[in-house]
Amino acid sequence: MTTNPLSVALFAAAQAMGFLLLAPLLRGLIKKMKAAFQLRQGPRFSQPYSDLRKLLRKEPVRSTTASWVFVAGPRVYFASAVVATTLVPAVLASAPLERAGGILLLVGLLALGRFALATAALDTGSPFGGMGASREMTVGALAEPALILALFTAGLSAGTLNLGELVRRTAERGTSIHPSDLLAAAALFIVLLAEAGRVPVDNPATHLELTMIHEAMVLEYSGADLALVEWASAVKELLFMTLLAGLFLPVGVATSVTPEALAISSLALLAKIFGLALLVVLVESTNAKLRFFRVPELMAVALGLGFLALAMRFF
Amino acid sequence: MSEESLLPLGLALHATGVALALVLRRQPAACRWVAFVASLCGSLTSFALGASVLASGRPVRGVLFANTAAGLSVGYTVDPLSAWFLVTLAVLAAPLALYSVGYLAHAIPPGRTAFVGMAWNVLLLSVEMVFAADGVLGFLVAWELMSLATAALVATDHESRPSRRSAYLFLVMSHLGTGCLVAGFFLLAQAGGSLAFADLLGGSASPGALRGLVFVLFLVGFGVKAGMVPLHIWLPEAHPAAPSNVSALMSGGLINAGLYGLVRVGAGGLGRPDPHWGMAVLLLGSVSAVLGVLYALGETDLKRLLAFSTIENGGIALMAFGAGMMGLAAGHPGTAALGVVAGLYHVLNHAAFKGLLFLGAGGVVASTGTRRIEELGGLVHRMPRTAGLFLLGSAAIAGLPLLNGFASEWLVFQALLRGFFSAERLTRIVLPLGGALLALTSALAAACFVKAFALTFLARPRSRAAAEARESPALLLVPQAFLALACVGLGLFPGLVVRVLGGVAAALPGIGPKPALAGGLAGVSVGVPAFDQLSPFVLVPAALVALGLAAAIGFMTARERRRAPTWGCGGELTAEAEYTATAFAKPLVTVFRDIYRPTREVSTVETAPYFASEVRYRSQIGAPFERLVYEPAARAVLAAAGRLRIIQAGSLHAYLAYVLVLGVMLLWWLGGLP
Amino acid sequence: MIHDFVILCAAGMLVSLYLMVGQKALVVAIRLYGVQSLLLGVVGVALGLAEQRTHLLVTAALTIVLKALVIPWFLLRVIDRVGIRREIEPYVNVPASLLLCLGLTVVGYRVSLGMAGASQGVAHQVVGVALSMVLIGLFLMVTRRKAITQIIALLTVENAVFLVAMGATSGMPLVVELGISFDVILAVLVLGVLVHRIVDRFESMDTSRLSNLRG
Amino acid sequence: MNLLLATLAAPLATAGLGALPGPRRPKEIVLVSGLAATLALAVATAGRFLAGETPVAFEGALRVDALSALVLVLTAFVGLLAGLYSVGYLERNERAGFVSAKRRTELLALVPAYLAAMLLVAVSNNLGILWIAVEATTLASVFLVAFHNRDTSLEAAWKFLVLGSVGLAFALLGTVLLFASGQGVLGEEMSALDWTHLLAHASALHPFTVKLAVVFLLIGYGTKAGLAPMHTWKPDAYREAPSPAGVLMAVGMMNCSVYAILRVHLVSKAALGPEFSERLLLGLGLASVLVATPFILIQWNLKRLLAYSSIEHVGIMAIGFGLGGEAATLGALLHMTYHTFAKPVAFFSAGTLAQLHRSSDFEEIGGGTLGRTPVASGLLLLATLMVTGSPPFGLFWSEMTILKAGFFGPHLAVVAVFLAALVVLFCGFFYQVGRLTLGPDTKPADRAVLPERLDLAMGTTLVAAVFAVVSAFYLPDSLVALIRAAVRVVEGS
Repeated sequence: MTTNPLSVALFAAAQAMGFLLLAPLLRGLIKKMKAAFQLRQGPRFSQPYSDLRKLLRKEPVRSTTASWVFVAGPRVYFASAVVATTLVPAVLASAPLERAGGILLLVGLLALGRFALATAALDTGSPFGGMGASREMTVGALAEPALILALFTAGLSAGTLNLGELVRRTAERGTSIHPSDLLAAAALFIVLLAEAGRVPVDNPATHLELTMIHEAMVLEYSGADLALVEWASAVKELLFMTLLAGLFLPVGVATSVTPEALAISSLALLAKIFGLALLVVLVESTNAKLRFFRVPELMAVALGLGFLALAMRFF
Repeated sequence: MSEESLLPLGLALHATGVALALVLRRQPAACRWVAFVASLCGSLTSFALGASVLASGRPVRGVLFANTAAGLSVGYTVDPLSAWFLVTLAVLAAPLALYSVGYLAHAIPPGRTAFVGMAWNVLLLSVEMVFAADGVLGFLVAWELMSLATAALVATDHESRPSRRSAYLFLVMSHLGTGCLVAGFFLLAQAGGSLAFADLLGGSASPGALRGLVFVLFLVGFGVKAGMVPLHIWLPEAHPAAPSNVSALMSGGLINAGLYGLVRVGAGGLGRPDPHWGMAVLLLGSVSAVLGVLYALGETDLKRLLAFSTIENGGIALMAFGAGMMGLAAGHPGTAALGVVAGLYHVLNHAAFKGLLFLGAGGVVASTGTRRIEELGGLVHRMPRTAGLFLLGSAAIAGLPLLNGFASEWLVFQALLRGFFSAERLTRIVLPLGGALLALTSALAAACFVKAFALTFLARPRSRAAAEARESPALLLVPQAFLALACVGLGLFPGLVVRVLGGVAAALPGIGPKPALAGGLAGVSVGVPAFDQLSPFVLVPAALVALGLAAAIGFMTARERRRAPTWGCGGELTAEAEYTATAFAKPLVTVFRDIYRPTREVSTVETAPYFASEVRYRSQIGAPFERLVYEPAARAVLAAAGRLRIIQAGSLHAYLAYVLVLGVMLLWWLGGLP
Repeated sequence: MIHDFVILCAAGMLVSLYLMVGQKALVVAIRLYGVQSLLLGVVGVALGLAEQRTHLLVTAALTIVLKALVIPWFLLRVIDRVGIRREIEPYVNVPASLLLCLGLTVVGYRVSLGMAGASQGVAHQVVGVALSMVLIGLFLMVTRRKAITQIIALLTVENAVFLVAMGATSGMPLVVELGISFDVILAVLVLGVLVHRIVDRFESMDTSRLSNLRG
Repeated sequence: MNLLLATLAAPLATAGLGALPGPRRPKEIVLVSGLAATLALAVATAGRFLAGETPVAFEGALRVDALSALVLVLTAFVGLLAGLYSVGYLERNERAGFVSAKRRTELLALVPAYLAAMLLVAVSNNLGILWIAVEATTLASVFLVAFHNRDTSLEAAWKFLVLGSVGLAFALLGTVLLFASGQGVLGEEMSALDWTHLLAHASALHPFTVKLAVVFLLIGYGTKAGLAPMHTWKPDAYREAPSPAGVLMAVGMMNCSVYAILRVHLVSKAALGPEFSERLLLGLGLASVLVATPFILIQWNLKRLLAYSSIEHVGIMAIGFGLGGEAATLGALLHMTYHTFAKPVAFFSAGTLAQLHRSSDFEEIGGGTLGRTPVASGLLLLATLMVTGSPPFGLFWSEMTILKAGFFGPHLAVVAVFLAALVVLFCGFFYQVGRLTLGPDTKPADRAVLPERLDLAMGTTLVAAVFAVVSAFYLPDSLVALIRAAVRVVEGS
């Protein structure tokens, strides 16, 4: 695709903006659908936007114990999520900054965000922060291999680890549903649940100290700091869904920059993400949250799926 | 100044350091400066040599000394591979020398300054010689000297039992290794009769059982130094016991000696390797990596934690080499080159960030007097610069993007995956398994170093010493800053490093030119057609913009900020309530309990029924290898020796009986002869 | 016929050694040693006369004077001084010892057969006797506790060597012969001196007590 | 006067003068100057040989070829060191208030006498003379072993003498048999027992008898050399003998016994071909190395530790000769040379430690000597590096030469075991010396320690150390030439 720095920059900015603006909507959507499942009215779609606005207005209260690390944490987390969005192909069958790197770089960026936030969470000396950080890193440590294996399956079957290239090739090849793809997709989906802090791994709605992971980690944050964290998390969730959609059912992805192609692929993307959101909602409302020490088993399942996918594909 | 004279010059500088340290042993301050400035110059010289060889690609040869009586002469050859390791060593040793000047001042009793200075220079001299030796005997001399000097340095504080013990353990293990090397080299030379590496490791060894045996001997001999599980047991003991500057050198510089040897013999040195060799190295590497990081995670002693992570990183390099060897065995020089490049890159990176971390830890230990993470905390306020540098080191070693750890681990992944298309069934299972384990390793490493940094530097101090810590002096900080810079630079421009390393790999026997990876300022690209590429600095503007955005959001929206004590569920929150390192690692320790085999004991003191006034919790992580392999072996040997005592029971009659029996036996044998 | 005579004497020496093994009285042992040395001397004389070797005669005379007379006398004085007369129970009891000695004799002869081709006809039988004497003498040193007994046993070993020298060779060169004899005498003296010191120190000649240095 | 005879006469005269009663100083001066003269004469003799002539005396009964010259020089060198050290040793003892004048006379007389006997061994060209000389060394040294006149020293002396005599009896038998094997070939005059003569007629000797003779000679002289299983006297004798005598036994006597064994080996090779005696030497050598290993691991006494180390080293030499061939022989002779340079350092530093602590048992010395007697302990550590064959010191080179030759040769199994034993020995030796010198000061409270001074003994140790270190990097060309020539003698080329 294009290599002209300016257009690349614009493309990247546009995609990042897109993610930033749409991510809260996804959260709202999921909330709404969950409510619908529970035969409740539920908040408006736009509720997350209002929440963000509220948080951004509030004055951030910071612990007297905390240091600059506490402040840096959310910002690095946010930045890493935003940069990550420029590495995945969304509407177009190419990622804005795909020259920078592929699957591994993406995973690395997500790890960076986790690292930053977990470190910052330990800065206040609050036991909850520690607990959250510890648990977040535990889950992450187990989720990352699964994620990598799932992505490798896709990458190796296409013969490239570069996401843009990967989507292009799969798009050319058309969707061939190989069993290994299904397994990999399943693994990726489980990782998505973990990374997005969804039931059964975590419960974004709870504030009961002993069960929470992500929420415990950010317990000490408030105001704009908290807003950044929440926003970034939403972006991450959307990012994962886009990734899933792009890698495993590249239907209607725009391989050329023409209005109709773009229109089609945007619609297709929205549809896919809606489907995934529905899936998440289904899982969330039909499952109970797992005991924390059962989570590793779930991750092991994901890891197993990923490995199996790879083996099936290449053995 | 000609290239040939550079190595002798460097060694001579170290030797002068030894001599001057001996002369000035009565004035510690002067002694420090002289010894370590000499070592600094020596390192710079060897850096210059290495750099020029890497630039030109032409090996440099020369003779060092000859023992006329035995008719042995010791020469040296610095080919690109040696040059790479020399450069790696220098990158670490140069800042270390500076650091040592400041560090030794208040880390060791002045009476031992001269000793440390001398041993230090001997050590560097011998390691440089290990990398440069061009023949078996020179190599063995250097290898032995290296072990002895290291043991001496570990035993610097010989009054304390641990350092004595670990020095001895190190000596024993490295001697086992040396024994294997001697056997291996001479068996290898048996065919040709020449002891020159050019003949031995030129890839001319003919396949066969003997070659297999030789490789196993080398694997053990070099594996000991590389800290390869299960030969690693000395490492977590010896590295922490030594003064921190020595620990840094051992972790960042000495294990490289083992890795160097393995590359020499593995990457075509013994001819095209058997497929099993590469697989063995890969698997041993994976095991080392995972176990290393797991034990590091479970560790609450800062320096031991770093030592275990050294085992991990050695393992990662081994994985890369293993993948390379498998590629070589399968007849894919491209993959082989990729593996070697990845491994060598990681070696350099490890030298940079592990050095940085050990120096930081050294500063902490020097100013707080404790290595136990549980007794630290809150140092970010007292030692902000150290904290910042340590954080950067942690991020680098955790393999986070834009830093060097990520770049090399990225290459290791590539090596593992490239082997994929070209390999037969078994390999196709082993390689992705390796990939999964590598992913697990780096994820665990992230967890481990979140703990290492956050619980050491953040929150409230958990001990008086930590509360009264003060920032290290500039002499300690500048070297760390340099290494931090190296971490960033190596992370941002992998392409340049890879271009250099491509030359190194191409110079190896059996690999030859045409490695399947291209590198340049733009970055690295692997495989044709483009399999994957990495150019981190493309990401830099994006990252800056995003950070700016985040900062702006935070900055513009909030009018004023408020400071308040951390919420303590209504109560006053004290340092005791903080999450400890043990607690932080607990979930993962529980998840991997089958590996850790932790022993815990919980004792409750109850003042009244159901009212515990205090609860004590101890948790110990088992050391399976020591318990199951080494201790029984040692016991068996000593028991056997004890039983043999009977030979010399003091009875003259018995002694005469020996002679009689020998005589009778020999006569009987003679009578049987025709 | 002279050869038969030599072999007869040699056999006699062996017999005397067996007798030594068979009993415990120190005095008898010393006397037996004297007899043994005398037989050795006789061998020397016989061979010397038969083959007209004057220096063999000299050696023989030397042997008789020193070993049959002087050394026994010296040893007897030592045990008088020390006042110990009997060998206490040896490590191996007498019957067993005799059996083992038979075995050692077999070993000695078995080896000596290999020399059958050597220049002189008599050689290998003499050597057979001598080798068995050497082994038995050493065996005696192993099994007996008293210092004196050990010295005697050592001396019988020396006798065996001389037997070979006379029987299997036509006698060693005289200078060597003299030097060796001189050294043997010195050795005996030194041994005697040590025995004195030991007895003074330990009030006993039982060398099995000298076992404090172990490991 | 014949230079060779002078070389032998000098120490004898010194011994005679030393035996005379008289004030201390002059006798010490006589001793040292006498031994210095001996060394000078020995070197001169060797020089004569290098110049191309072969010094002889008593119509060839004494003869100096390369091997003799090498042993001669090395032994004389050790003799001088021992002489210097014994003077310092006596001074110290007087400081501590031991050692009567009588004892002093004994030492001053016996040391040179012992040396004289050893030199005679080194230059004897005649089996008979050789035997007599070896017997003489035994008689001279037995009183050195008994020097301290403790119960234990008597015990050690007794064992030393009895075992030695048995060995000598065997050696004598071997000599006689060797003579017998050449009936009608060698003739009957004195020269019949000369090496040169024997080698000349080797092919005509009766093979089986030679085999028999070689067996007895190897056992006999092996006893003096301390090859297992005849080594048992060594630890006792070394522990009891005063350090100067100890070093004479451990180096001088060992070299001479090895010399004797080599002569036998040569005859055997000439008469039977190499395999026979090489196999025996290999077996005995390996046995010695293996026997030394466990006792070094469990050792309780510093001097016994050194004894076992010397058993190990003689074993290494035997293995070297047993492996046969140019390279291995060179390695073995180098080993002898470097061992001669390294061992005195070990003995002297250990002796100093023992003397200052009035005991050589580890318990009674107590750990952490590096704090109490830094110089001696440092030298002991240095010596440990040397005798364990650590680079860059000489024994490393010789051991490598032997190992290389071994791995190139047919006896792979033997060499592998040998290598393993070397590794274990290194670890054991360092364990013992480490626990002695390093660590906190754990001296038994009730023992007083003499202060460490730079006295003559310490000076000697330092000089020896300098020699040892320098020798690793530089051997004078003449010495190298001597070694090479000796290799040619052994290899018969």
